[in-house]
Amino acid sequence: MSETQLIFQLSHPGRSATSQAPKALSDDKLSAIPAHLRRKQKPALPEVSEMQVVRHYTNLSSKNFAIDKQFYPLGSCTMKYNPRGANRAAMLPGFLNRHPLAPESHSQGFLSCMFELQNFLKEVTGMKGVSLAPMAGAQGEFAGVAMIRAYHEARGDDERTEILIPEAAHGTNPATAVMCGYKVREVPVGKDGDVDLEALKEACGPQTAGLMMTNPSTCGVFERQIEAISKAVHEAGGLLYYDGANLNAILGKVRPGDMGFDVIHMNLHKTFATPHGGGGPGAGPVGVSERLLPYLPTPMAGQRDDGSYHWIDSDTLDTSIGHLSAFMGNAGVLLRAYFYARSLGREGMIRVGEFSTLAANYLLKRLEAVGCTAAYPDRRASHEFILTFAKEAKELGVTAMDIAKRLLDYNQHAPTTYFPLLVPECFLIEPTETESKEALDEFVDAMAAILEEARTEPDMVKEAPFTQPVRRLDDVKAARELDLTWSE
Amino acid sequence: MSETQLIFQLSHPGRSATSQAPKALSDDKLSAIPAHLRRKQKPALPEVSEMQVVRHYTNLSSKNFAIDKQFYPLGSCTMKYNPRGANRAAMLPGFLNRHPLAPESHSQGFLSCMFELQNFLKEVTGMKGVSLAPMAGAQGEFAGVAMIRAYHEARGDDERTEILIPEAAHGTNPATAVMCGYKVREVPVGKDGDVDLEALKEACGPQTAGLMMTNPSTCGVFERQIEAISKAVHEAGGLLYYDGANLNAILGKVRPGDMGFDVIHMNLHKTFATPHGGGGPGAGPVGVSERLLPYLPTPMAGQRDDGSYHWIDSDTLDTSIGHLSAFMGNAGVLLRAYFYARSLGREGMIRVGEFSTLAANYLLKRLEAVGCTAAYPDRRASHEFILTFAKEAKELGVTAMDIAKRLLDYNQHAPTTYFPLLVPECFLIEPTETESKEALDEFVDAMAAILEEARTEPDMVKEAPFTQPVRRLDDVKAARELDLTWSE
Amino acid sequence: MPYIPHTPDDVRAMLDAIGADSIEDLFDEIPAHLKAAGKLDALPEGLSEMDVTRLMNERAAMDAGAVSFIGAGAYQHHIPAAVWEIATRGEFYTAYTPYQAEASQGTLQVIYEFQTLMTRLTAMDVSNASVYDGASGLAEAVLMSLRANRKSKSRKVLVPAALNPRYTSATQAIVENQDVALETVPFCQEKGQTLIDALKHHEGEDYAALVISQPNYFGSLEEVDALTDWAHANGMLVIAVVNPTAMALITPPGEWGEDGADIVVGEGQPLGVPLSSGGPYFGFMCCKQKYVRQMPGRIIGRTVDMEGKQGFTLTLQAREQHIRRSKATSNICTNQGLAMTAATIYTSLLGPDGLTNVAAHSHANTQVLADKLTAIDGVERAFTAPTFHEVVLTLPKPAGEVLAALAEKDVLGGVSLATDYDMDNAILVNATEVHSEQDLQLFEQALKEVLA
Amino acid sequence: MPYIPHTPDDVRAMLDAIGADSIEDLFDEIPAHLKAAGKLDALPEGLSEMDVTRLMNERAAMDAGAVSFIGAGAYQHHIPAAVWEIATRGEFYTAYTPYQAEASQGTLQVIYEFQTLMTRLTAMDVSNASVYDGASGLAEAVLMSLRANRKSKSRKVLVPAALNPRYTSATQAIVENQDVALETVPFCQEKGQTLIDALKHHEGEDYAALVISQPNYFGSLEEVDALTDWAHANGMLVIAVVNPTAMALITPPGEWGEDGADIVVGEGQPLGVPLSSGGPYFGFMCCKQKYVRQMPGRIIGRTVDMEGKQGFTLTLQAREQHIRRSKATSNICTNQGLAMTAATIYTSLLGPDGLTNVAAHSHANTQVLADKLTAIDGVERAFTAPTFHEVVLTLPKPAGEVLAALAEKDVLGGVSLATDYDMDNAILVNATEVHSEQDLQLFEQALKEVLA
Ligand SMILES: Cc1ncc(COP(=O)(O)O)c(C=O)c1O
Ligand SMILES: Cc1ncc(COP(=O)(O)O)c(C=O)c1O
Repeated sequence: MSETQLIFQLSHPGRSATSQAPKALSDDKLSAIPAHLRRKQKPALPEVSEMQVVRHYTNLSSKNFAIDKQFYPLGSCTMKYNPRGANRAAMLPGFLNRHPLAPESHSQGFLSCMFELQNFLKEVTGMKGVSLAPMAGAQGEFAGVAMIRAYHEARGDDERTEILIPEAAHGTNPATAVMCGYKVREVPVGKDGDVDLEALKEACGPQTAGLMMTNPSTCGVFERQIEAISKAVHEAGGLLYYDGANLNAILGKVRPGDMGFDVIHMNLHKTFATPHGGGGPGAGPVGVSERLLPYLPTPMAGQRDDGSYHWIDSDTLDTSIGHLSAFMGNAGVLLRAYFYARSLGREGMIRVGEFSTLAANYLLKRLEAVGCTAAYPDRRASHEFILTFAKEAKELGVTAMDIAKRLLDYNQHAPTTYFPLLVPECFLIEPTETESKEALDEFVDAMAAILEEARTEPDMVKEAPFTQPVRRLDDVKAARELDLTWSE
Repeated sequence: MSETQLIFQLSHPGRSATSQAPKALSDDKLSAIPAHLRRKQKPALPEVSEMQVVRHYTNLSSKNFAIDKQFYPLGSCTMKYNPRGANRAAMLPGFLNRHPLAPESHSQGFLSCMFELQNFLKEVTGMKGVSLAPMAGAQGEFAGVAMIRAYHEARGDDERTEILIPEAAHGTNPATAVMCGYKVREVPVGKDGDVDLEALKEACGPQTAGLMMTNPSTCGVFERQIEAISKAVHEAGGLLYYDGANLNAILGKVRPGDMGFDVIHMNLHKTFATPHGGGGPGAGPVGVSERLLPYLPTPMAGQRDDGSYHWIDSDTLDTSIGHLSAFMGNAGVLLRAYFYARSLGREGMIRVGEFSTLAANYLLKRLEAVGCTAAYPDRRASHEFILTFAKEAKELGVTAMDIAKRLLDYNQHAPTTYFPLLVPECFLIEPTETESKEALDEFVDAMAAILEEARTEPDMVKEAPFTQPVRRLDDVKAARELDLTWSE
Repeated sequence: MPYIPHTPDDVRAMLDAIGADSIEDLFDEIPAHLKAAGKLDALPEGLSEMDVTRLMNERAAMDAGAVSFIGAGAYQHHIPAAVWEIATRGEFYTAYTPYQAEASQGTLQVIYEFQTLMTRLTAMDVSNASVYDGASGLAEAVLMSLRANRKSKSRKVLVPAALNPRYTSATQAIVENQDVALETVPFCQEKGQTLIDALKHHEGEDYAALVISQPNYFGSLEEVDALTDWAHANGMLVIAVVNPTAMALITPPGEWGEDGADIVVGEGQPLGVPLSSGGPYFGFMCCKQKYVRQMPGRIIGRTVDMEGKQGFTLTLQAREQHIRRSKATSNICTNQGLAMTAATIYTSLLGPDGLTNVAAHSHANTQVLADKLTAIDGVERAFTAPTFHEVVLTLPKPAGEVLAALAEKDVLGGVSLATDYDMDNAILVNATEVHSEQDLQLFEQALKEVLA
Repeated sequence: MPYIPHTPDDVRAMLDAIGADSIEDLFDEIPAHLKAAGKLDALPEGLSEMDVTRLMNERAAMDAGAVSFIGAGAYQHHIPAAVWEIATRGEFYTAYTPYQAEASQGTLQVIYEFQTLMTRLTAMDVSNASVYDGASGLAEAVLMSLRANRKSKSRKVLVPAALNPRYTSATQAIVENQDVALETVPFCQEKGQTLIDALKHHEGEDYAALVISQPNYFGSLEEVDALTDWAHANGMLVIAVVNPTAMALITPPGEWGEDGADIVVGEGQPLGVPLSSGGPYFGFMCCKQKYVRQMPGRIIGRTVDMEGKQGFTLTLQAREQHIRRSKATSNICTNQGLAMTAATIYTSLLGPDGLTNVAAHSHANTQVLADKLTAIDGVERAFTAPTFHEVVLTLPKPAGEVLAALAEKDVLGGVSLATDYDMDNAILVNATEVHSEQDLQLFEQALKEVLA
């Protein structure tokens, strides 16, 4: 069947989707380009008809799981419903056709949305200032740690070389610290999912630039000692970075600013319901406390006394860590987040934390009841929680990976697997507030069935999936015999 | 799995997609509605969340074959590529939000498109006037035959009670004649697919109001005696109706007006590439010769001397057969057709007939080469052609229906089956000009494989399909135990 | 070549397989002197997608920008973004009639759900899968009533004058070919309703059906119970013409009078279909179970497959033209499937509460608008009957003149009743949930200026 | 509750299963005095989809209506309708990173095709699946060059002054944290190009890489062969920053000089991504095979499944942060997948000829525009080097003033070079295939009036 062909295999010399481009120009119109700079051979792009393209990518799309089609409880990713109204609004021609360098006279509509969004984010996080510039969570982290660095440097406090990171942290945290020129010191996490406070205190010192942490943590529990941690780091002269990937859990309940964080990033593609696009784009705005205001990345939207809006750029904010991209960030994502914020409003925001937490705790209890093992059975779940299949792996030879693959056969996207690293054979499960109780129950039913299968037909489970476009893939071959582009 | 549930089965009392509608109003705002006219119980519509709706209908959509996904050679339906640009243009807010009764001052953009489209259609058909009002082919037929009736009546020629229709004709033709108050007399078709001219001549008489025919006919061949037929009917005082469902075959090659037809309808959802929408909407404009101009259905777009556009309605054209719908027809379909006409232009229009005919003749020859039986082996195919599986049905017990179902397993939509009625066990196959040679070859391969299966595993073929969301359905049960709405 | 994939090599190979020298040879059965090749001089040159798009952008922009209060059978409502983002998915948008049921379960289930939705909205037993629009749907209903009313031999149907005149004229244009006559029932000039009194003198006469419009063209609510019972008492079927949004608030036709209406039709456009200059909309059509075999149009049934699994399929095809040809209930073939799909998504999204809120806001906004406008000197409500979301106002000046002056101010103030009802100074005005307080004020202000 | 499906009954049942009395109880591990409940006073009330849509319609309309000639790194091109109709299909739009390969073959194959497309456009060996944008991509490339250039111990990279200043500043902001220094190479004030002469005095010094921008910020075409060979001769890697549309006409970096560029980055926006105020765009990144393990970002490989069937999967993950954590090549995680998907569809739709035509029309239109504008008294081309689709013009008045006056006439006449290059009277102007002859005349006319 044609679906597995590559677009290049459909190519046929001389074919083209003629009406998609202007007609050919005679070569004399190109005489201003010196011959030695002209491309010798046209690029070997596919030569296909319009219908072939439409059919090819329509068919490819149907080989994806997606929130619009399946429950997708990918922990730490907040795969909630992406309102279609947000897509329509962000795709309005006035927004789509606006050049990023359009003059302010022709940007008041867009700027007003950005200005308000900054304010909404300040309010829900309890921070003093927000910049929307970072293009994803990791870039938000980068901006945050770069601000911490700029802060210390501005004070001449330049012995600080280390960032503390709990071992459960997401990989972007240590990678970011390094990108900002810091060494990483990992802090152990206790049996109950909270940071080992004593170890942390020991790690703190004059070399400590700051601590990066997520709360609720990537263990799916709320870090109860947050105030003690904050105190320890601050007393050592370090700053507190909040990785906002899990903000969904506490929206409207606790604010990072109130917990003592100095700088945070938010993942709008998680908490603010913007789509994940098969890998992106996201948006990772940063919020800061008073003392980091001067360092926020530019540009930001500002408002004049007469109510008009303007850009705040590095020329006026010359202490800024600067631009992180050519223009102003992922504007289209920000517009979708703006739509979401306006449709939720105050009451809606508060409900997000409540109902995502309700869903997670319900799902956890039900899964425990059908025989799953919680990693932190004595803790409340936040908006997500961890199961461990260490027992199944040992006793039945059925791993978390096997169960994940088998879930696909039940038309359920698998949760995040093998993260955080400190829990063996784990699932990080995040149902979100937008899934119905029935959807949660169906997932429980699937898990119960799979656990039964693991006991009775472990070999079958180890060979799953059976219903997807491909069977389990040979990742080793993929890495050993690199095949990264197609050739005839 | 959840896909087979009905939207009603997802319903949960009190659930709703809250942001999709305005907030509830207090009952006193409704006090102007007398209590005895108020609905007692709210209608039992589904109570579901926004995501449930999006997920449900997204998943349902994936249970369809469609041109965007498969080759779809449904004879007589011209399933060609539907340009996505046409969809975008027709969905522009200025068009979508225009009320059908908006004043002409606020309709010049829309009217200009309609006026030009009328002219394009006149030109490609060789007719003297065109009305865009009919909403599909069958309504176009209705308008056409109603005009024939109005013409005879206006001349006091009211003994004409019969419409002649070749037996190969589409069911809408006789049904239309009856809706216009005529009796139907069927005219036999010869072994070569042409009308039996002698029989036709015999059938003509003072009772003949007109003849409805398709050319190329629904036998997939060009009616070679068209001029003789035209002469016979005209001499008997009848008018000639052209069913334009097959216009794709001759676009730019022959014009119905030049063949002597007095009135025609076009299926823009076929020839002009507008989408078929899972059953519609279409658009069935009618074109007429000089003498039927006074009877065209209203409204039509006209142009004033100053270049501005206006509506021609029944108040100014009081001989019109009138309105066929509340407003002006399927405007959105007409805009898509307009887009298509503008992007094809003159040269493009001519190519349609050429390449749809090329594709059909190629496919026919290749299918014959792999063992298929053509119904009219000595004729050129038009843009479509007929295969008959009478031999397979008799010798192997494998019917056209079985082969059609098995094609689905090969990811090919089946051609039209069992039409026209006069050819036993037939496929009417229309590949269209937008399918690549490779797509045609794949269909040939599938057919060759199925013919082989019919010989070696006929029972398997009779049980096909195997790969679709359901196996073969019990149509008898469906008709006997009517289950037309869902109840708890 | 736009949309045509064949390269010169392909063409050569295909012609070789056919055994023809040129494409032109394939047309050798066509009498040479009929060929039009090279004739299409009135067609412009083909344009790229970019150029057609630019052209149509300009055209569309010409018609945009006004605030409209025109209703008269087509209504502005907020259409959730999900509706058309899903309806225009290729799988719905580029499929055709589900003749191959196994490969069309998506569309088939949508229709089955649609049928269920419509019967629940109207409180009827069965529904078809759409007819062209509300007006042609009424014509189908009239013809159907002749077939269904076995007690009557009449080819006459009673139609209220207060019915949308576009429905009357389209129905007339369609049914007169079969010598069916529509007789008009006048409305009460004071109330703007159809009164039993006006029917009295038809008692004892044979009519196949009485048409009842709820609300009627003036936006007035009819006394449907009395009308229904009167019709049934006089051997007529009742054909209800209803607004689907109104159904959320108003007694549905299945519950009118003792026995309910027999056939229900209406314009489905308010259920998620944009105004779009008049189409594509869709007509919905429901009836009592006993008349289902007389109903035109496609009907989907639920059944099982070879393995007993639930599935959906076209059923009762013996009513349709592709099977029964000249004996069919109608000639309709291609219907308004995509608009019906959109309506199914819309109605599911709104649910009972959402649709009720839309109806309630439309009603309330129209009341507010009428109050604002009638506060202007010389502007008055024409009728006293309660209304749903449309109202007739009389003006101190000719309607045409006033509407033209309003249009100059980019306010489309409704439709004139001058031509259709000889009410020279009357306009029919509608508001829905999409009209904000500012919109209403804009109209008020503009009318004040125009009448000043 | 918008987007939340739970009814009071559901909530009760769920709490019962948990064994909690109220939702509030679920937060009992959070220190009470930290709780913010009821605090979000600065947030407005929630609005319906209709109201937010209306609001954003109004905002969007405020920014529409001008004709723009601004380029400077983001370019208007016609985007075929198919591109975003397909890219926003739920299956692409609402999926995430293809961690479960078997359930993500759609996205994975798209990326594999994208990788192939980009390597063919740039004539390089391998490509990743996108970085944030062109500017941050350059920062990644600079960091990568330090890892890749084994011969160099330097933490310095040479960057032309004629590079887009936004790229320079973003790169600076990102790499300076790791003590990497960018050294500027001046451009020739007459030609608007980076000349070998300007590099001569760096010979013998240790730099990890030389950045070459083709075209450069002024739209000028650089003598890339000489620059590339010079860099290689001096032990530096070559980082090419290219415009992807230009690739259809201009020698691709893989063919520069003797050995070709080593790393290629650029802004992918021109390939089917709307201007959209600056994002989401996507940065593309290609390199020679031997450096693939130093490349940041996702990479997809083709492999086989258990049954030997072709399939696609994430590969070389050991470069990425989720595996290697602090040893990763970059911290990038979420990338610009959807924009990359759109670009894949766009590039496939246009094909080699279509993209060539787009490039050619953009070039030719810019030439025509420059000719028209320089026919005005006092307006001149600032530089003599050949240009692709952007050109610097000097005006008889300060650029800021002129641009503001043009904007008043709804003509966005380009960007000023005053701040970035102290060229007070210079503007950078772009035209593409979307500009019609009328658009160009409009600019000409407006500029005449402004300068009159
Ligand atoms: C806990 C945590 N932190 C940071 C990130 C990085 O965010 P992004 O992927 O948007 O760069 C993620 C996302 O995957 C995450 O889960
Ligand atoms: C030959 C022929 N005539 C008429 C029609 C009726 O057209 P429509 O379905 O648009 O009413 C068809 C369509 O199916 C057809 O194939």
